[in-house]
Amino acid sequence: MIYREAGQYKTSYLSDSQIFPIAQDRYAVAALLVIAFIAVPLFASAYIFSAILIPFLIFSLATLGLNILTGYAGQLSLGTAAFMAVGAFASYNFMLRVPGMPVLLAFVLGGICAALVGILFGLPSLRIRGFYLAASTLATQFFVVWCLTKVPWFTNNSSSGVITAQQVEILGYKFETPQDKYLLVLGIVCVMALLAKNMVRSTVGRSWMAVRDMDVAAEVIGFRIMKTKLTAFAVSSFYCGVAGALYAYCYLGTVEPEAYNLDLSFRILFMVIIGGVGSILGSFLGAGFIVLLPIALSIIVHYTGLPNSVTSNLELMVFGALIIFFLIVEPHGLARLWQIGKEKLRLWPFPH
Amino acid sequence: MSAPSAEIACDTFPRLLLQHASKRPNAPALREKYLGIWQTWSWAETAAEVRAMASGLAALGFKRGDHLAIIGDNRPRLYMAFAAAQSLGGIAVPMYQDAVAVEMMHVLEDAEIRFAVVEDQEQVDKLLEARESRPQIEHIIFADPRGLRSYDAPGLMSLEALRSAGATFDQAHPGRYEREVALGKTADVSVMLYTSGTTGKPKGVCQSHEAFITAARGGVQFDKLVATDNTLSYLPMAWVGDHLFSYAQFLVAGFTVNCPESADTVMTDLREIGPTYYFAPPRVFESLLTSLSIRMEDASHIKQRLYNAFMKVALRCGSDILNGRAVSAKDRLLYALGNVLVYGPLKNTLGMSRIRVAYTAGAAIGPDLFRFYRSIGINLKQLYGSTETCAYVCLQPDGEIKFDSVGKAAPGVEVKIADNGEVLVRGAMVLKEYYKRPDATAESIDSAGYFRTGDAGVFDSDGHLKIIDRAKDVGHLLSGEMFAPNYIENKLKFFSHIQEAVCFGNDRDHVVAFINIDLTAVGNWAERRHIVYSGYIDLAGKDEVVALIKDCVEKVNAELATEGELASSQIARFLILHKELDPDDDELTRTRKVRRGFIAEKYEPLLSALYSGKTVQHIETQVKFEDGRTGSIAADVKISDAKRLPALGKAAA
Amino acid sequence: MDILNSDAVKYFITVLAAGLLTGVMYALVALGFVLIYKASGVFNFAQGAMVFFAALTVAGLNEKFGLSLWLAVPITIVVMVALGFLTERIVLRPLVNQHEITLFMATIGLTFFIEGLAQLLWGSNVRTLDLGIQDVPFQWLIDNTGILISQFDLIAAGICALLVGALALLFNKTKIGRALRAVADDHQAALSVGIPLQHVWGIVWAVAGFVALVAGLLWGSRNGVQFALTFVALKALPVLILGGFTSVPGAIVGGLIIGASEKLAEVYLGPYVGGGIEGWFPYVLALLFLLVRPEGLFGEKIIRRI
Amino acid sequence: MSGAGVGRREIGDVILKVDNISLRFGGVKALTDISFDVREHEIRAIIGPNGAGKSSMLNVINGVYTPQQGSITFRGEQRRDMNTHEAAENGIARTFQNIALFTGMTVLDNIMTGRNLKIKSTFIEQAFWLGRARREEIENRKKVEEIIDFLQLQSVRKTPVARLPYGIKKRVELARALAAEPTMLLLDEPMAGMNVEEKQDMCRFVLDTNDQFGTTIVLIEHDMGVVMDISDRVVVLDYGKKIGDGTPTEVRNNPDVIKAYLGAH
Repeated sequence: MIYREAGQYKTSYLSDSQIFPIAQDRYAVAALLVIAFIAVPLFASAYIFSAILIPFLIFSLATLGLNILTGYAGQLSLGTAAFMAVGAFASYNFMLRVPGMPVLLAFVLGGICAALVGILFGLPSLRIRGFYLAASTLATQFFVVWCLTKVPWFTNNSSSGVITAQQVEILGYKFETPQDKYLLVLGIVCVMALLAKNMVRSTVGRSWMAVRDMDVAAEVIGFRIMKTKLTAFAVSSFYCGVAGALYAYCYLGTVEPEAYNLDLSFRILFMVIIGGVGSILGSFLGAGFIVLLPIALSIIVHYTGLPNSVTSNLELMVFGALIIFFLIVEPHGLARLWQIGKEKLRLWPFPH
Repeated sequence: MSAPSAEIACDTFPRLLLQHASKRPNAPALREKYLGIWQTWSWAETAAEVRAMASGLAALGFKRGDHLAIIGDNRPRLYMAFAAAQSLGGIAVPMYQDAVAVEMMHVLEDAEIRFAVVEDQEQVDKLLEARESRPQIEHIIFADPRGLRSYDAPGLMSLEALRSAGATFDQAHPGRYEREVALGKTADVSVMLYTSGTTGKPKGVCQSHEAFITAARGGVQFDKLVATDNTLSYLPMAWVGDHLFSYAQFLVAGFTVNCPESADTVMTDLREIGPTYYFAPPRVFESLLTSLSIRMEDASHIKQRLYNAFMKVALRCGSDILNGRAVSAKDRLLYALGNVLVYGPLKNTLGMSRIRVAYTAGAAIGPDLFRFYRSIGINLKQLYGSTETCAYVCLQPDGEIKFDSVGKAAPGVEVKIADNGEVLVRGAMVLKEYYKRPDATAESIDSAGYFRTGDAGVFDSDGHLKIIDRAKDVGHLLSGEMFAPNYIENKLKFFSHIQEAVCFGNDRDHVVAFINIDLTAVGNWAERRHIVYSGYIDLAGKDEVVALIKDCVEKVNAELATEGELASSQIARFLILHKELDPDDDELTRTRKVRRGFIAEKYEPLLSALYSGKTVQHIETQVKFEDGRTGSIAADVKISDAKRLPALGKAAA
Repeated sequence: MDILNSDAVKYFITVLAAGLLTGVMYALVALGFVLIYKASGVFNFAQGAMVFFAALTVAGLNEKFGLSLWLAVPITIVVMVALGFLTERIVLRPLVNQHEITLFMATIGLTFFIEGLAQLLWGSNVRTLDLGIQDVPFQWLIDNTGILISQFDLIAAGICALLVGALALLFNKTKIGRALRAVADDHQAALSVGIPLQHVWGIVWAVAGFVALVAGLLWGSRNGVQFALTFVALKALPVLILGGFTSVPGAIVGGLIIGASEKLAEVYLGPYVGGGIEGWFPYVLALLFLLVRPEGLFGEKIIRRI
Repeated sequence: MSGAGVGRREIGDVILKVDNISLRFGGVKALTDISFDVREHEIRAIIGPNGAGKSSMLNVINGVYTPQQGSITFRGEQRRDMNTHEAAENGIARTFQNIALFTGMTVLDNIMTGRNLKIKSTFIEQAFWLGRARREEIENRKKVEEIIDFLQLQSVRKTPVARLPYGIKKRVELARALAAEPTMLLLDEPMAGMNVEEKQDMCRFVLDTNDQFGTTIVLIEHDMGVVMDISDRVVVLDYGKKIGDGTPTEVRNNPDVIKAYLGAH
């Protein structure tokens, strides 16, 4: 309905392969960025920043990471939180042990450490597939958290195993308020989402999807299966690692290895499923949905006068039911619903 | 003659091209969707290509006055070939690309074609076959080399090779190209378009640069066309309309012509380009509306209601708003809302949201159809013209749109009605002559220089011309009343269920009709009523369908009853033909006009059955399939009576 | 024969036996997985949640309504069978013919749902479940060999053995069992000879629910009825990787290997690395094993044709 | 459609030679002692009844299966067996009997995957959409568009392949194989399941490919009419053994072949 595409023709491959080929989409995204970077910081409260927006952005990034691996490359992982943990604790140690370490570099290095661990634990994917692989990624989950708990060096000999993230300072500017942290996270997430989009629209993304859809054919046309899968593990883990570091530095502040438990892994998997397997946009939608759902539930529970303990159990049930619902009704999640809606708007008033 | 200067008059197409190339070298001239994107030629590039092609032709011995056949789909390089031939003082002869070999043969021979620029292997094959009996075809130049690598026929070369030969030739003969262009005179014949000819062999209509430039200038001025306009060229290049819109006006106004990727993708390409200036014959608008209605039928209930409600608003006030008349504030508001919710998106999905001016011509357009497009805000207008008048005689001025007229005489055109009702035209756009047919030329241009259009028409009180029929088709019933078959046929064809109609009645006591149903529309109608059918023949024979058509026929009768003398032309009996009329079977011309005489002869048993009172007639017909084989179809055709009303005018008198 | 009598060896045997007996209980959980996987190709991640749900229901009925075990257990059996049927009906039937990963993810959703439901119904505090069996060393063995083995573990192992035996009978001797095996071998073929596939799947889910109940009772009375029970099910995963997803004997042998190796690793390796390795050791073991033999000990090698 | 060999590229030297290939799956013998050669620029058909080992033969040539015995000589280089990746790098492309497209991608992306070996930029360059990555993307898009044009897939360019009709899917698979600019193309039943018109189109595309790019083509086909029309030489397999080899006419008159075919039907 709002789309007016007549007259939007492409005279070069560059303009044909841009991320948002439709002008209206470009305007909408530009408007959204303006709102996110300018309007929101002006008007949002500290609660909204720290309870909704910051976790939403961080989870989006982690979901994006898992989506690269699961959605694009077709490798199911239940160890997302472990890669996040590696990113967080590696960043912490880089900051701690390297004097003058810039915090952004520490995040990147944390991500790289996560990527290396990802490659290591991705090795089995060369021989096994499906839920054998999923089961084996659980090994990552348990092993990494155990390691971080048991090896005191990682937590700087903290007796409780809890670390406190260092002050975030970039070029002398200290990121202290929730608003500052929101802007930092937003900036990082935007850049990384852009990079992810670039990857999935290039050869590397096509190699992931090819391996996902038909690995024998992918091999026959010249993709190297091993390289492709390990790249997916590395990139995915890098994203999760950075998300894990942000989780520690910009959200929790103090954190113990157990914060990155299996439950978090599942939660991020849910975001992928509900948001949309194999969709960058879906990662954001899924994260938004799962961040907002408990808040909505607790409001409902509060108004219906049920005991608060109900909320957490109800949350589990609703999550579970939603997963099943989406898998049955719309396996490509909210992103597909969005896409269908958009198609309808483009064709409006015609049905097809 | 001295070397050309910038001051040279822009009165030939090559000089117009050079002018654009020097004034706006980087502006887009031609675009073609090729390899997935819109490849663009700027005016400078276009001029350079034309120069290379022209030089290449010159190197091959193409001389002033030579004819260059151009055959293929609408492609930028083929349009350039027109200019290349004209640069050398040659004459472009575009030919219908889907014509069968026999038809092509006549033109090739008549125009003494020695040179041809063609699109692809398909056309090369046709020409090579033609050459076996017409050895004068010396040079065949093809644009798309696909599949032609192993051909080694003499005189066959690629456009690429022609251009590089041209570049070499150009270097060896500096200034030659400029001299050739400067030699061109505005009165020279620039193009020869073959008339479709409902009877007899096609005649070559010789048009000068001046004729087409005058016609184009008139249109450009009339509709304020500018260099930033865009058109989509998808109608045959051999057709006068395309030559006016995609070549003459293109060079006069300097707008951009866009060529679609393939015949399958015209609709998508139309949507992508979103032309600002658009031309289509009524049948295109009609099939668009048909497919639109079919698509809407699948829409959800809410959408349908929304659509219907706002279409009502549009039909009530849309045309008035477009014509700039006074409309109530409430209607304006509703229309604005409708524009957001329905018309805007509708135009957008059709690729018509940027259209400033759209034209239709070539056949009569149904009032409902016409009203529909205008009501949703598309400035659709009718024009009247013919190959002999550069498709330019009458135009509808903005704000003065009437559904049943073709508008006022265009700038620079004199129109008058002869005593026998025939429309006569005089002006620069009238043809120079029919090629090698002084008899025909003399017959169609009178001593005062008026061209006989062959159409019967009248001027209404506002000075708008209304075309009734072909003058020669206008006949008389035995009772002496006027009988205008086309007029009746068009009324029938305005019903979406009727694809074609052929009426007979000259020198008879009443009118009868052959009808072709529209397979898509009637098929859909049948599906919704759960009527099972296997194909055209089966569907055409269904009683329900006969009843449907009978209803249409009777509505036409009711209209005719109000139109004075024509009231006697009400259809007494009709039948639904068992096969679709087809140009391949010579029943229609390439421009889809019915060949009434031929049809009457071919289906003689049916015609006599109509006049004999039979209710069923068996018939067997030869048909030609796409691959050239022939076969026959047989059917028992049902014949029905239609109710006729007393003439209203007469009853009152 | 002195070596056998040395303390070190006795200790080793004690640890090994304890591990093996735990392994039997792992095997019991794994059995639930195998049943469903064999019949319907679904990797039922929710098996652990079903174990938890069963144990909590028994404990809850016992605690909240004061029902004795003799009453609570039959009621729970009915509940579990119903849960199994419903799961098959609501969750899996609409997903039939979907990719196995999709089914797997659906069972993860199911896991959350069941866990939430269990705690919503019965609360989330830790409960004890007393089956009347003491978790004390078996005196006779201490007296005669000096090896400490839990009486509870022995009895639990006995129950497991009984259950496995019963299932074996069910599979091999009854009509339903034959249908089940036919379905497991080839869905299409089973359908074409007129075996009601969905009927069979319903039964399998019901049986899996029953197996979950037995496992829940044993694990619950041993470790207390709490959320951590769901992690026991996670232990079944390496068992399955080792044994192969489709093999009943595989589940048993795999369970024994995992049970024994994790205890041995904890006791002999743990102290050097800070302990707590039970949590991940089975996984890493299974992972290493996978690299050597991706189809598991008893699984069938898959030849992919193109 | 022009007849076999008319005006096509001149047939060159032997480009592929398989010697004494034997392949077993467990105890089942799929191929026994097969030898034949393929010459540059020719269209070589492999025919035979169902289960004759035709697909297995292609799988051996491009390294999906490893034969237990024999050797393969490709472009003068003799080896025990081919490895899939080497085969791709050496310019062997193929299509599959059961369409093996990447169902989650559009036609364009599917064909783009065929060009992966031409891409030199790393994933980091691609992530940043830097000079080389972007340039390669555009250069390869252009090549792909030429193939889309060649196989007349313009109208479905951006359609997800899952939505396409069968015949078009087959064509997209051919396009993906052609995108690699192969020296040798292995086609596994390219016309299976098609109607007459689609078959004609596909025949034309195969001949055009051979003509335009000089690609050597090895194809498996059931339709004897097609095989006789378009191939230069034919190998006949039956129960994993070679029972005939020669021009279409020779093969047609070979008594063993006649027997195998009559026996099979």
